[in-house]
Amino acid sequence: MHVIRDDGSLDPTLDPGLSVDQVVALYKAMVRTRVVDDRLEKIQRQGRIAFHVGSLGEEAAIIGAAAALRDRDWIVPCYREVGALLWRGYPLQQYIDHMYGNADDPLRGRQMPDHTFSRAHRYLSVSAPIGTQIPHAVGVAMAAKKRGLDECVGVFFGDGATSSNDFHAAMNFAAVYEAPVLFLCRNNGYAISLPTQRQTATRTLAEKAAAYRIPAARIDGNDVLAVWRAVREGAERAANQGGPTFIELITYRLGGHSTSDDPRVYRSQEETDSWRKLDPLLRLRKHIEQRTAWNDDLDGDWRAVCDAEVKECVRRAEEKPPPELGDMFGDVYAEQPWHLREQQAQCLGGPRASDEEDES
Amino acid sequence: MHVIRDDGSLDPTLDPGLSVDQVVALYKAMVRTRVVDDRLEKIQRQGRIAFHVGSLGEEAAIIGAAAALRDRDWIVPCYREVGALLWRGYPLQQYIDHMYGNADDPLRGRQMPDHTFSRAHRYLSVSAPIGTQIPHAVGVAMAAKKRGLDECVGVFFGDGATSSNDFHAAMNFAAVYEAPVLFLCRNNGYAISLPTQRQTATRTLAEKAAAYRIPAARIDGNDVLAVWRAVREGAERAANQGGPTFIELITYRLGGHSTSDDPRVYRSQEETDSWRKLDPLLRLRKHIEQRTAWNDDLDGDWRAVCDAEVKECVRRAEEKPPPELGDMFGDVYAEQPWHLREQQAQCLGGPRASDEEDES
Amino acid sequence: MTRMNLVQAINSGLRGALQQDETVLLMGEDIGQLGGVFRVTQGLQEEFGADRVLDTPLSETGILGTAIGMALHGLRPVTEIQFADFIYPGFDQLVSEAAKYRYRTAGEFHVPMVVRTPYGGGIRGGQYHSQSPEALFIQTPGLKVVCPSNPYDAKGLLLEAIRDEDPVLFFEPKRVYRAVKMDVPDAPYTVPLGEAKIVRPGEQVTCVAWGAMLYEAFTAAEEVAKRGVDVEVIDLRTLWPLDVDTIVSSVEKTGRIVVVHEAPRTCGFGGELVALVAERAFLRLEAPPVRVTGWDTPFPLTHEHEYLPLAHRIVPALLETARY
Amino acid sequence: MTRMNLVQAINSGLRGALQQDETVLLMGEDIGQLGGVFRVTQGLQEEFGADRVLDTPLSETGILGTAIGMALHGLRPVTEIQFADFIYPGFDQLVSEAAKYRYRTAGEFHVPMVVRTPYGGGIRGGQYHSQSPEALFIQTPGLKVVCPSNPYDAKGLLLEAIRDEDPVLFFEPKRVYRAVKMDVPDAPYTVPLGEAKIVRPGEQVTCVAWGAMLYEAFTAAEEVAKRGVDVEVIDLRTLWPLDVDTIVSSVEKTGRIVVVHEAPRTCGFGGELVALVAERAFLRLEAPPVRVTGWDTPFPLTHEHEYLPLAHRIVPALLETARY
Ligand SMILES: Cc1ncc(C[n+]2csc(CCOP(=O)(O)OP(=O)(O)O)c2C)c(N)n1
Ligand SMILES: Cc1ncc(C[n+]2csc(CCOP(=O)(O)OP(=O)(O)O)c2C)c(N)n1
Ligand SMILES: [Mg+2]
Ligand SMILES: [Mg+2]
Repeated sequence: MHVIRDDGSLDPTLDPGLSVDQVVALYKAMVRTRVVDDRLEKIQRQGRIAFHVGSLGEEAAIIGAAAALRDRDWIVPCYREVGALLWRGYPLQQYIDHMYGNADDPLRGRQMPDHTFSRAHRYLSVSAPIGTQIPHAVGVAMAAKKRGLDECVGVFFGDGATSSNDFHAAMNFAAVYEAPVLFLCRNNGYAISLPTQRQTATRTLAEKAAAYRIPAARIDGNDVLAVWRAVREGAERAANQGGPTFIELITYRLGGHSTSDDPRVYRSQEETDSWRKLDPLLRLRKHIEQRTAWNDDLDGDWRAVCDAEVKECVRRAEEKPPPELGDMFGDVYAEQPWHLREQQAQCLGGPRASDEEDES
Repeated sequence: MHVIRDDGSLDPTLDPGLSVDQVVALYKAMVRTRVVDDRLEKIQRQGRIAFHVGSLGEEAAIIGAAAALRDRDWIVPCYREVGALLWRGYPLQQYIDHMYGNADDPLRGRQMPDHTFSRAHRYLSVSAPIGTQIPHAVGVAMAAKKRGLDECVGVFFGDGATSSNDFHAAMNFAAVYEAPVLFLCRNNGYAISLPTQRQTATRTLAEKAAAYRIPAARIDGNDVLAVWRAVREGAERAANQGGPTFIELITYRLGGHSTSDDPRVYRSQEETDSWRKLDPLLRLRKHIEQRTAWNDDLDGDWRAVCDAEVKECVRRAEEKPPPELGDMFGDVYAEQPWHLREQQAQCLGGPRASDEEDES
Repeated sequence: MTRMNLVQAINSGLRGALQQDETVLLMGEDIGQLGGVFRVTQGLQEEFGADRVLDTPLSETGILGTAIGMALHGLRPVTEIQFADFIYPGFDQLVSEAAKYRYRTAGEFHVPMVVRTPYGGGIRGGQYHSQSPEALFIQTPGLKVVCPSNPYDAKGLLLEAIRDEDPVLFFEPKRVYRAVKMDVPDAPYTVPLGEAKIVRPGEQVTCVAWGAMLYEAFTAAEEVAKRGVDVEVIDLRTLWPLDVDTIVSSVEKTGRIVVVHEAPRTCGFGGELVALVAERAFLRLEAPPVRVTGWDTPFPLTHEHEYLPLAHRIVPALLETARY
Repeated sequence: MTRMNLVQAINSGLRGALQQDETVLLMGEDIGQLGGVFRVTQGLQEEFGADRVLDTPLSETGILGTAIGMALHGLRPVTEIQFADFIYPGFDQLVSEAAKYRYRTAGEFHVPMVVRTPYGGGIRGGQYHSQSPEALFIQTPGLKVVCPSNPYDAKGLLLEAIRDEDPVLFFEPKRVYRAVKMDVPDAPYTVPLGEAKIVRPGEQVTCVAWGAMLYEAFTAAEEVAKRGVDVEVIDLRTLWPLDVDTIVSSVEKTGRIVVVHEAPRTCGFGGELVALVAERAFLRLEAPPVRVTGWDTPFPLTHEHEYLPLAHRIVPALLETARY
């Protein structure tokens, strides 16, 4: 079921009524995310950053959902949703600095690339263990409800995460406490190499919501307006004390799991090619071309703008020094205890690994 | 839906066709379990054993399920199913010795009361953490299947356990690997003090099976023939490569959670009274009274026999010494490593807590 | 001032926190209507409502995971894990998330939560109702670990833990729950984290203990005093961050240390304490450091009093160490 | 004999086990068609079938929990946890079940299973792809813990672990996976558990290490040798049950010990080793025992080479200890 039909027109019965500006903004954000992804993948291959985990092919699911949430709603990310953070206005330079773990990295080089967060953008922190963020989202939603705040929470996770302990606990708690939370399950077909059909015996992931009595929707995650519509509906249910909603966003990971992965080992070129035709950027572009004067030139210009922007950010990021060595010892606790003070002094006063390398 | 109707007759469309001897055997086993429970509760109150967790009111669910499994099938218990173990012929004396943690306790006093097991009776070991046994059952079933053995596995757990990590993982693995396993969920209304309605937002527990694409049945767990029928059906499905089945056995914990609990704090007398009328022993007795010459005298005699048996076991158990002190150091590994050898020697050669008490 | 046992003092602390700070809430299995299996939260749901004293489904992952979320959004959840032995299903949320959230967000987010849990043996609880897993959490940077031994400290440390901006594991010695009574102020007060207490000054041997074993160490010290050995007994109170100075100063004076804990010896906190002392007071040590601990087996039932490092095992350790 | 790196040697060991013993099977995330994220199981599903090399759903609870069940019913599952950092969701099954099953059934049931997992830093893995949680398992009675440093030992220890009747944690130093090559027999062979190896005899300081840090200890020893300090380097290989005699004998000779490990210092295995030595070789110790370890912070990224106890930090520790 599509909101944007194959010919680019909207199904009038489903049209969520976004303005031209709004749909163009969505498209531009999706393209920008894609361009950033491409660039990061390249520089990773050149060994300039350690790692990248991208969202190639999943931009509609991510940005459509982010756009449908209100500014005051929280986003609780998995690790593939930096597009949602950028949509909310997070500075690209800051993201790229983080990718380099340099002195301006908000994480102070303490974590792998793509582990973003921002309180200002109501975006919790990316964590590598699969599923752990899902109960956090429920807790944030419970807190918002207890505090009488009109906020809801959208939590992203993948098909693989539905097998995690945390998914099960979070879904159950959300339903029992009627938490205003949206479970945004990006079913991108794979958990690294494991296809969704072998992750679970169910035919869909949406079926799983029945085990908790949570209403569920199954949506074409490559149709940004279908995503927008479903998420907005869920957000409204949450706002009206209707409790949680589970939304399965059917999409496909067009790239590798991360820059460390080679998907050719476990899936066929034909399969990937067939999904390439369903690229969410293509579907949305067809629509905006119908609705406005978007064309190849404009498209190329925008891509060039985005690429120039990210290249500039990369250039700057590479000029920045690494974080202070002492930064390694901060923020373990609110106040640094004696043992970390001692260890920091010992480390700062001692020899460096780099000295060693110099010697040899 | 009952197999044994309120008047004691059988619904001919559901009658599983058990002989008179078979139903009387079921009844006698259920009564025996009840009598043992009663006696253990009494001696616990007198401080003669540390603890007991009984099955008052749940005998049909437990013994009906055990009886429907074949001898070669495995039972993986929670902690309330000693009735199933006794049904399989486990010596009562051994059970009572275990309750006393004496020298003949098969566990050598290493664990709380009611933590039974028996390889001979294909009954895995009771463990206190809720839910952990459920994936074990799936693993046993997977192993049986891999080894080409015609065995299935029945795993018991409570309503509370459906919230555990292990339940979720086990259900998913069972479905994905089509393991010959029966999930026997005793919904006895409570997880200690938490009523099932607040354990989950679903109306039934059987609904949860849909999340894994496991066929489910919802059964009156106080109707021993309904239990027998459903479990036998599931066992046949498993034997015919039909994979797992989830069976919700609706019953009620007539007693406290354990001898440490006082249920009056969290539930009403009326509620308990109304369930007392649904006591599974009453329903089955009505049936066997119709079918055979069972009467008050026979009933009283059988109870007396059971009580005499358990009293005699208790008497003997109390005469036995505690296990050897050195037993504390065995079976940590297949072979005792140096550090445990040392610690054992140190313990055996050192002073005793009892010496201390003598002194003071 | 009211004469309270440990259960009452903790209950009083929780009540005070709930009264003082509306962001405080309690979560756990059976803590509401039942008041907890040890009755520590008795009456609190009635007083503060099911909205602030939550009976949760049976999931430690759910309790700890949602509590982290609440802590991230302005609340101060005080969770109860029914027995320390049952913390493991939620272990990942504690060590991967609560402990690391501040670090990986450079302080932008943090997790002010408390995990209360009864620990330890001596109540005929066998393998799964007796464990002392404190070392697992001490090894995890980002967590604090507290273990009071008496009602006064328990209330004060608990209130301080609730005010603390970091996740605190609060281990309650269940063997002491009803065994010790003392005068406790009715109003809220705090006892600072990170300060050990010398409960018996002495000159010849330093004996470090906490929780339920503090009493055994004390009893043993009194016992050996009769035989002319003067032991300094230290109640750690906060296990981590440790009050290392109090221990090291004591050992610098006595030259001897005996550490007592219920957990198995190997890789228990005792090893760390011995190592710290060996590193910091090496030249002052006059006898080998000694650990009197649970044995390296699962926790047994029948012989639990031979498993636990009770006074009968501490006494010879103190005597041998003093006479070395 | 083939020249193999660590990945190839483990792969060869797994292949040998699958060939020799039909009760052996492998389970884990992405270990089948992909051959594991580090390619350790490459080709094994193709060779032995999806029935013996199982790609599992994303659940460590499920992997470890069902593996226990299989082990209880006659199989010898060899599980892979993709990174040691992800063992925590399955922690409960290991410490509450695998570790205690034999004890609580007095040997009637037991759990012969292996948990393979890459551990450690140095591959730019940050907080969640670098941890060294061995101490958590060493503290759990009933588990064995192995950590090879080189291809030959890895294959032999793995085959021994698979034959072992108890659950074995098998930590693979991922930093070494492709960094070291040596001749390894193609046929199966075993290296016994519980035996450390003196990889560099020396007279003045004992240096204990394992896994990836063994190389750093060795490099540091060679470095200080140039400055006239003669270090004995011990590769533990099995962490628990420990080969305590080799360590204590060495310290009785040298009077000095430096322990090196990647895990945070506090409550790491180093504390236990220092305590054991302080207890057992007290009168022979001529210098304070020293731990060179990861710092007590979560594992960082950019400065991971300053976090790890690499040779540059071991060298001064050896020199100071020798000159104390
Ligand atoms: C607890 C845990 N186990 C294993 C991993 C390793 N791992 C990282 S991503 C991943 C697959 C996740 O798949 P999915 O949830 O579908 O998300 P996707 O990457 O497809 O967006 C795995 C197994 C992990 N990060 N955490
Ligand atoms: C992981 C874990 N958490 C908490 C407990 C404490 N506990 C023991 S029994 C129980 C309730 C179990 O309820 P249910 O699964 O319905 O089984 P029932 O006792 O009703 O048969 C709880 C919470 C435990 N044993 N394990
Ligand atoms: Mg996926
Ligand atoms: Mg129940």
